[in-house]
Amino acid sequence: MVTLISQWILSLLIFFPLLGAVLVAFTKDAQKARHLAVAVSVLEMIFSFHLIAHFNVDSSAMQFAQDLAWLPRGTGIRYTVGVDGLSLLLVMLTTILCPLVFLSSYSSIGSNVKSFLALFLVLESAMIGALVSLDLVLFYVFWEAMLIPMYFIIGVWGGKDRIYATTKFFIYTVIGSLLMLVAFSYLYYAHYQANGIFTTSLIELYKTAAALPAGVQMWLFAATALAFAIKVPLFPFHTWLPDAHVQAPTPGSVILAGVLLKMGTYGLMRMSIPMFPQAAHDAAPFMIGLGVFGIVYGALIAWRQTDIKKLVAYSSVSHLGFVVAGMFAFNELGFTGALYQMVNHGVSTGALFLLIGVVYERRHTREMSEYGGLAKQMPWYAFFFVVATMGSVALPGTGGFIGEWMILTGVFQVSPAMAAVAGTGVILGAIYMLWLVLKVVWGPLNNDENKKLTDCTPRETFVLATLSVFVFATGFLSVPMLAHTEPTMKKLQQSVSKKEAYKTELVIRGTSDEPMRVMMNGR
Amino acid sequence: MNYQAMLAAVLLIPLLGALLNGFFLRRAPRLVTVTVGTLAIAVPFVLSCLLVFGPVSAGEVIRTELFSWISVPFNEGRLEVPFGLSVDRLSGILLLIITGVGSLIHLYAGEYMSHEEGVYRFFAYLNLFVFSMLSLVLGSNMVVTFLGWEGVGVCSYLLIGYWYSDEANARAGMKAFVANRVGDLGFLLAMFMSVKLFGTLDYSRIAEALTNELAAANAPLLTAIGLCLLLGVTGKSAQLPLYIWLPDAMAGPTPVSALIHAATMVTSGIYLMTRMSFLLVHSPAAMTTIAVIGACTALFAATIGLVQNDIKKVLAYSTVSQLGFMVLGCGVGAFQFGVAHLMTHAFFKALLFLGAGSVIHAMHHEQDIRKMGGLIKKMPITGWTFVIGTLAIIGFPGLSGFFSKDEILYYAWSGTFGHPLLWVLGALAAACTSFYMVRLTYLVFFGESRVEHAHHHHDHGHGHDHHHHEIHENPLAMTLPLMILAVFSIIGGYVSMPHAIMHMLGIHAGENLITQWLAPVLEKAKVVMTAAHGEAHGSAALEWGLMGTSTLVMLIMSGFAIALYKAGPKGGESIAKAVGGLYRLILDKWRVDELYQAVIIEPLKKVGDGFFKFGDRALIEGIINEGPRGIYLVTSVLSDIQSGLVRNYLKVVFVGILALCVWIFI
Amino acid sequence: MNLVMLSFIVMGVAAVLLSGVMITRRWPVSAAMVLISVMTLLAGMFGLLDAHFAAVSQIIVYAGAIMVVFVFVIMLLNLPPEELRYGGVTVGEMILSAAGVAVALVLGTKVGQGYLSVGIEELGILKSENSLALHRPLFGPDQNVKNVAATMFVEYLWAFELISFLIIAAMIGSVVIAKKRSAENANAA
Amino acid sequence: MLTLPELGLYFSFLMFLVGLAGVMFRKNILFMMLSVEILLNAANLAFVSASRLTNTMDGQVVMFFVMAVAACEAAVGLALIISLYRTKASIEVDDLKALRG
Repeated sequence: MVTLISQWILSLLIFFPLLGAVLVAFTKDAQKARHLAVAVSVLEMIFSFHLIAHFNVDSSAMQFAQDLAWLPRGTGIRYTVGVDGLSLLLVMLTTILCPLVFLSSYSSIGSNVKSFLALFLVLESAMIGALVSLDLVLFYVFWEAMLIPMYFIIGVWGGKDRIYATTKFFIYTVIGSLLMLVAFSYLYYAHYQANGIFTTSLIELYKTAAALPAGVQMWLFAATALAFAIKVPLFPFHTWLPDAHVQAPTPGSVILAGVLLKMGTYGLMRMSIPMFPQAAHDAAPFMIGLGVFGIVYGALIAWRQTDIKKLVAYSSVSHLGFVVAGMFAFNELGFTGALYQMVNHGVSTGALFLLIGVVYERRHTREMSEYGGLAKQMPWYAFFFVVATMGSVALPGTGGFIGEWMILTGVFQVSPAMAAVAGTGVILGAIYMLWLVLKVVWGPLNNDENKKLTDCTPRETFVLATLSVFVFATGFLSVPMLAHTEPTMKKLQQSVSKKEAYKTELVIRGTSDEPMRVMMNGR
Repeated sequence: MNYQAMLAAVLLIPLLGALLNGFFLRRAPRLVTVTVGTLAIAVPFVLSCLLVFGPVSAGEVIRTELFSWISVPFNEGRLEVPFGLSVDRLSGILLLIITGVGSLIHLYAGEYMSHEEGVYRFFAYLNLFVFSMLSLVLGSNMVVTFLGWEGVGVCSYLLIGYWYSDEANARAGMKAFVANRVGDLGFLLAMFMSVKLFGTLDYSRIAEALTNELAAANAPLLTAIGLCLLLGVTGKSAQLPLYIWLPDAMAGPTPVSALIHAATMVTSGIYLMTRMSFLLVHSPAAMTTIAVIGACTALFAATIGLVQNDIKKVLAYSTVSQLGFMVLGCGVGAFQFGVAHLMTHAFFKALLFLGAGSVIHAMHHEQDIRKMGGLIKKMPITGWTFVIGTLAIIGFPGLSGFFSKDEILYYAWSGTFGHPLLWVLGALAAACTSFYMVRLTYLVFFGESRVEHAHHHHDHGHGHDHHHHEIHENPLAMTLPLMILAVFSIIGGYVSMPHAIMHMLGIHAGENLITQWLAPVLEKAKVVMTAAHGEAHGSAALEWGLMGTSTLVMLIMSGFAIALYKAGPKGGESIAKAVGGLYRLILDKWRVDELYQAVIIEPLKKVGDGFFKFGDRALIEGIINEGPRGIYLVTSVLSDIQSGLVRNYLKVVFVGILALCVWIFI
Repeated sequence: MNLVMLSFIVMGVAAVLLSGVMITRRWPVSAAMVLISVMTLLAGMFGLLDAHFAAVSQIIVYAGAIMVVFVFVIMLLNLPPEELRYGGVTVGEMILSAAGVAVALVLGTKVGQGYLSVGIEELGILKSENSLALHRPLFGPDQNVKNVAATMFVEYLWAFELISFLIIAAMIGSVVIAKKRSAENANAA
Repeated sequence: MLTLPELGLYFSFLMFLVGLAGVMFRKNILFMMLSVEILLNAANLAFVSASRLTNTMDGQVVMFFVMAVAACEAAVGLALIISLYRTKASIEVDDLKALRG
């Protein structure tokens, strides 16, 4: 029974929200649709606990794998999904963040509720699909499918300049992903030339890609890395992010910061680096440089913003600079830290966007100068704000510290100077985040508008309290969490540092006494 | 109850207290809040006494690991960072100071904050602070120490900005946090280097790994670690160039200033240097830098203290200056006397701050010493204990400050890394200390009363409406801590009695108490120093000479201060006028804040603006937006070809077909 | 040069020439009539190519049904003479026509050498294992309808069904397009 | 050797040229549509010839599909012509410039 569930769990996770989206679309009442969406996402979360419960922490294989025929046989394009240490945490982050986002949408989304919820469920489906797919075409389909709901979420429910922002977001991302498609197509053909069969299986193409000559690898690496770097967003491809964040509705911002940006860094770690180890090595100094420069650049710009959302958006640029720098250090510390930091950034920045949403719904402005002294009027709000801030500035005891500490330690082993420069990001991070807190939470309560503000509702309190617990839980429980990722990270590190192909396999459950390997039929 | 559990309890009870006060006792009566807050520190104090006077004094090191915090594969092995606690003799001293002085201050604060609303927040922060401070000193590896290191920074941030309704307070908190963060970067870098060099962050493992061969092979790296640690110390212990946050931190409630910004948090730098002494002594360059920074800070801050008129500001600069002494002591290799001064300073500076708080409380938040005077008649306990504190800090013979400070000054001249110049700087600083402390005490407690009896409104955002203008002594909850601290301020110094005096008194125990106590901790450092530089080159005559000189200087300066301010605060004006420009410069604290603002903050802001305007908006957005515009230009030309006439399009198709035919068939 | 070949060539030439005549007619009705004869000629050619079913449906569906619609519409519109002018032919169009004729002539000289069907084996249609032809039941060479049906309802079933949807959609669409205007006109009137 | 299907292909080419000329040169939509029918017939001839050439039935099947599409095209196209004529009182193709870039 467990094996059966394990075999189908990922497909369930992918398609259950899709089913939910259909149901939500046919609901009559907006309020009922909201309840239904929450129920669907909570169920999805409960399903996803199966992954944690039955994940084999000693294995780096692709677990819970399923490999079914999809497109006609000759094309070699199959429906292949699986989870390993790299994607597990991000899948969990997605399934846990989504119910919170749906809860937050009760008050932030007032019009076209059903279409919003349906689109959001489609988005969840696509995100999980992109995280678990092990077939390049399948991945590409989900990758692009993420774009469409987000395009509408920003474009329909966004702020004043939403059309500009959403178009920019769309064009940036599509340009990147088209280049990625070209690289995938090249690989597809290169594999055919080398082995005489067509396949888009990621596991097979790891081997093909790593065997390509360095020059070719560099081009392919550049094409895929560009696609992912735009999504991350890495300096200098980040300018879509502030616009998109500022215009997006609160739930959109949360999921954009919480999960969508992680797709870029996930892609780098899943595709670009293990596929083209030689090229990744050659490009590493450059990528670390971009990441580190992005840290300082994003932080300095964030400091000078007066729009709260823009400030947090630029802080994302800074934080994700850490992630990119960490993974290109090519040691376990860097890889693990990068992955952990993705999760932490999702939690703390998600919380910050939710917090901004709370006051935005009450005051309909994002200007820092409009606020001030909220601690007096909204003590719990102030508490959550400070907690989220502490998570964001990587205070020891929060997950951000573990992530940044690992990243910086990892980078230091490779390039002390870069680590030192990146370390200034820690200082600058404190400056801009505390500046935000100073201007919003502390200070005198001067603005009369603010004197009418009410503290968080029970629903908001629940959402924010959950995230606050996560901020600290990730800070102290890193060992049990990272135990899931360790074999994968180790393998990744080994294959990359030796510039060998990344080897993995599909299994239903990772336990060694389970002989149920998925057949690699037709390959 | 075994010792490991006790150790864990010592750390966790304050955290429990913070959680209780922060979440569950929000609506509880004040008495409950205060009791919980105080007990959360007092119980660990009792446990600490059991620990320190039990196994630790017998030479044991108690260790316990709460859980595994970070564990990553690293260079074929693993980098394990457990949440480990250990208490040895060094952390034992700190443990007693934190919980002991902490309990007294909590007791005091319960009364001091009696007019405040929502005092649960204050006690939650304070308990959290004690938790952080304890994890700082109890951490068995650098990461746990760093947890406390940053944790105390955050609590300090929250407590300085406790009265957040005034933005200046919140700003002061932010300044403290950011300045501390700059130092924290140094600590972080030191950690990274330790990982690279030793592959572990556990203090005892590092000590094992650091052999003389390794040290010789990695001398530059060790110097770098030392300097990075020093950066951390300058941030946390308010040394040049990062001291600027401490005077502003006086915006917090006075018990906070006493606990955090005098007795505990700011001394964590000294703790760290002593903890890492075995490593620092391998690098003479780092040690010399530490000593110079300490000496310069001591003098620099003391000069500012000379002219301040805010009672807490004077004490703040005095704290910076005293911290400079401690750093100087560590820098010249006399770590044990740095720690001894840390301890005596914790007593007398906490006493002074609490005394100042008592005055402020009685005067309804008046802090300007020009508006005080003659208070000793109205507040005898506060007054006389304050006098004891003053005598202790200026090094009046027989009181605690005399012993610890003179030992530091002696080693500044004759220590392993000492130099007479360092002594000169230190002695000058001590002279200034005598002057401004006596000036402060005299202006506040003696002479004519200059208290304004007119009703003056003060909007601290925490106003209380009962205006009894009669100044009177505070209740026992506030004076009891003063008296206890006064006793320790008198006797605390005997642990570091100089050799010369010991000889004179006929004590032939070899070393003084503090040296004996800390000998296991500093053993490795001493071996290294002795091997490289030989025994310290002092003599009894030198010791007597220096001691005499500094006592003489102290007496002269104190007398000078009393003579100058006998007639009230205007006494100094003649001198101020004589050196006009210099006076104003010092009154403006050498304008260091303004310098930083102009040299660091403003340029960084400009860079941020520049990045935003030219990098993001002009350059990247320019390319992004102009690119499509260029394409549009081309396509608009092309689109003019699209006449809209279907037949024309067909002609193009026709041409295409013909071309295809020609290509294929002909 | 047997009789089949000869009649095929005659019919082909006639069809091409009549097409030329058709596009130069001034009156739409006569053009439609010429087009019907072209289609009939093509039906004959299909028959000679052994596509008997195609030939029959060419006459019934094309010449019969589709062209009737055309004629019906032409009658319905009843265009005035000034709507039916030829319009000038530009120099560029002349050159294009000349080029077309030239290519056609050149190609014509090559037809006898099997130029059009050269390399048909190399295309691999018959060899490829993917070829659908291999899996198809073949009835005799004279059982054209059976063969067409076997292919259409086995290999092309889905396409066939989709085409049926297309026809329904076109039917509804044309009704809607033609009707909407008249309803609006009625309102305007 | 001259074969029947090959000739058929050639004739289909010629007819296609003529039909294309019709679509290009006539400015009347009705004539254009008639010319399109010639184009489709030419394509049909090519399909049937190819079917004979390769000895498969696919060409003929596709021919039926083309026929069906032609029927749709005629129905929709003629409906459009009617509605166009009603609004613009003209079926001159040069009067329709909505596609202009």
